[in-house]
Amino acid sequence: MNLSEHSSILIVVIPLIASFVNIFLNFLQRKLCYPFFVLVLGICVALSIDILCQVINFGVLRYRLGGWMAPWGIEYVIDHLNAYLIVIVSSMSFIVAIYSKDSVKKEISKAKLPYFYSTYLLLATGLFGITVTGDIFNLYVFLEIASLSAYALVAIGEKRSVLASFHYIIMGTIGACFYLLGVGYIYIITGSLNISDLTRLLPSLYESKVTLTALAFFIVGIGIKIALFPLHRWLPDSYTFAPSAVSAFASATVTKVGIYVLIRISFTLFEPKFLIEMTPLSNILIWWSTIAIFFGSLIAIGQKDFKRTLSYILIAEIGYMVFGINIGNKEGFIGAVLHILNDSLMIGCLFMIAGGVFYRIGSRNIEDFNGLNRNMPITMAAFTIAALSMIGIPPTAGFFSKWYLIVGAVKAGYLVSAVILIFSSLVNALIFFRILEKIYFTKNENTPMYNFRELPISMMIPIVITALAILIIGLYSGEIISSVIKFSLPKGF
Amino acid sequence: METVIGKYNYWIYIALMMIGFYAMIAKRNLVKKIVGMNIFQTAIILFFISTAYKKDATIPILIKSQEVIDPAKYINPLPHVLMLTAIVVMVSTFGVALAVIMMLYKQYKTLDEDEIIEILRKKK
Amino acid sequence: MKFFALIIVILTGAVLIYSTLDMPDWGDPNSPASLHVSPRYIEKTIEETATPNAVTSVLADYRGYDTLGETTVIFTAAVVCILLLRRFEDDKTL
Amino acid sequence: MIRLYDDLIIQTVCRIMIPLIQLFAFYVIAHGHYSPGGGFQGGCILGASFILMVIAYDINWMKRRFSEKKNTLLMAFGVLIYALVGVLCILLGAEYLNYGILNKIIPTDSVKVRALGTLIIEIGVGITVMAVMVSIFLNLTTFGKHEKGEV
Repeated sequence: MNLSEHSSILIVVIPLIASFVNIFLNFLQRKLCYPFFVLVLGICVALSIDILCQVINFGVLRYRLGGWMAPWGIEYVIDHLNAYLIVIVSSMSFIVAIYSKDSVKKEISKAKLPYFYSTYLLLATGLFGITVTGDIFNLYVFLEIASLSAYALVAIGEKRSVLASFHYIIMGTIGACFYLLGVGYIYIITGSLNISDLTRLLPSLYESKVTLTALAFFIVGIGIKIALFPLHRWLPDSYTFAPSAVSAFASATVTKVGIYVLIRISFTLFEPKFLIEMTPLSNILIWWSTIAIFFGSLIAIGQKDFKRTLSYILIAEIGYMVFGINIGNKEGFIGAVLHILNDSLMIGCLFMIAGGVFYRIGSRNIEDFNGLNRNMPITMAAFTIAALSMIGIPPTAGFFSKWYLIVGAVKAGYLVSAVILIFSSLVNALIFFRILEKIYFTKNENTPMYNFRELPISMMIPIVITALAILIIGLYSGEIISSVIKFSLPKGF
Repeated sequence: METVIGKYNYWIYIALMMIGFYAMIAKRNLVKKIVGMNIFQTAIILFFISTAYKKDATIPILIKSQEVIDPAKYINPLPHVLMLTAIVVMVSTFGVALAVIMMLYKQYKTLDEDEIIEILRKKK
Repeated sequence: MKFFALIIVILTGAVLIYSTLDMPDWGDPNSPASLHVSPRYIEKTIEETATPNAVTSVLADYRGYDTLGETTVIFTAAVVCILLLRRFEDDKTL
Repeated sequence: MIRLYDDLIIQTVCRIMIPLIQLFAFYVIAHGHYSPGGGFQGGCILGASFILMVIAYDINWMKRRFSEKKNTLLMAFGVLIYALVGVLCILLGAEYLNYGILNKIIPTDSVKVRALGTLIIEIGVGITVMAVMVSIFLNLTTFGKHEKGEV
């Protein structure tokens, strides 16, 4: 028996089992819940790195669940793209899990903490399940696990979060239903649910109206789940009022996994030429995402609430990724996939800092950031790094992905979109330099002198780790592209 | 005419789906919204189930003594399995949505979305 | 607002109905869905799983992992209801 | 919203009905291999019997027989059975949820052991569904208080 050949299934099953065991621990010894929860996510990080190494060394991993052959049973297929996503999701969930220890104590009552940890683990399970699976219906099941736990995690935040969560439920269910309808349409004309089997079957059916409708429904359904601009209504409220650990985790992973599903559907399930050449869909998506970038950035300027500003920036970033996927050349795709990693780190780090500031001064208003560097120098240094990366200043990670995206846009001839991308970076600069100025240089007489120190160590470490990771990944982004992302390019790019 | 006879079942389910969808996005009462959600999901389930049907076929429970099994004599079991899963998902979503609605009712003492937004605006 | 919603709904419905024209007829025994994957479930269920009910054998064996997912979904719903609604005695905050 | 509601006819009928309902639930779970039925359907019927107890008598009457702690533990236990059967298959040297390998510890042939594995997980599913139905019902009807009387 060799456990490492089972690591692709263990990464889903271990957090799943842990979420049940957490319920038992609640009745046996409540203090053990938190260490157990962090330990399990730590194991997941180790497993995900193991999977990535296996994929780099031996190529695509296939795992037949229940021992059944592919179109009859469910199959796990892990290539470079999946493995990359799993590493991102598992490490972000681990980092935010460490962070959640102190931040959650103020926001959730003690008796409910074990249930919170269980739900968090279930959200992680759902995301892992979506990432590794090679079956479109199995993907729907895990999408629902992830969504249900995300609704609940949002709803336990501040008072207004409940209404936000309700909107999230309505929108999320419409998205999931559209996805399920897409699965149904595909199933009726092919009779199969396995992605590799469908890749073989679908090309002969590209002329059919059903295929096109199914693809459109997939895209709209996932578009709701990733909050692409006109469908974004649920996101700002949810991430503003959710507990800070939840906003950090969800913003860093949920939408990124949605982007991954979009890539899978558009380029693995269907051939790239179907989306790009045979139908106008990719052209529509390019303009759609350009509008998303423009309006996301524009609305972000006007916000006073820091978390809400970040939410609108996140909407713009989602636009970047959808844009990069659809322009249909190598640079754009590399930029989009690299941006998944960078954006996950940057947004995660910024949301954690927002939560940290809220933990200390009890406010999310940007006006209250005046002179914070005297009290929280390390956190604010991390904030500076993340902000610079968000703007796209060279040594940080954010620069490289944006560079690839702009090069791709220019190469494909979408000059307007390239201008909008640069405009969005300038808007980010405007927003973040305004905050940085408040933090470092404002010495207003009216500024209240806060008498507190740095954040507790358990919140400090995750913030510092993500900030350092932004710098390090910036230096090594060439390596990441040549060893992982290059192999995940779709056929014909 | 043949199209109508061959496809009318799909059309009925699509009409049902759209009734649910309309309720989800247009109704202002929260409970009506999730009732619409239920109609939508149930219609999708009916849609899937109808794809499993074959003419003159029976339920896929085999009789052991049979030697040669003709798949055309039994309806397709796969959509049934998928829809068992979808039913459970539907029930769970409904439960979670009801829980959230109850929390909302506890906070605002109303189930109308417009009234809730009005209350929130007054607080500001 | 309601008018806008009605337009969206009618458009969606129209797209869905328009594309049904390319679908196999209702009850067609030669539709792809009844020829490609599913025949094996019916033919081999006794031979491979010793279960005459094909729905059970697909549910719990061939696609058993989906069922694990669905059980997890319903477990999630219960945990979520406890997390959102339950008021414990030793809990003074809510 | 749950009030004490004494009605002799309802209570007597339920006293007779509830064991029969539970028996039928077990039949549905166990007979899923040969007729329509299985874990979910049986679990729902079993859960309904407990909900009937709450409706016909009151919540305390039901909680004396089936406490909240037991319910929560069973909820996790049922699906844990399912997941652990899969892990057991890995430990015995096959893929996750490949019940065929269980014949290393259960002395039957590798086809019949699959039916047996199916039965084990159906029981797990049934337990979870039953506990979940009761839990959601109690939380929704009592606003999470788990007590009788006005909310």
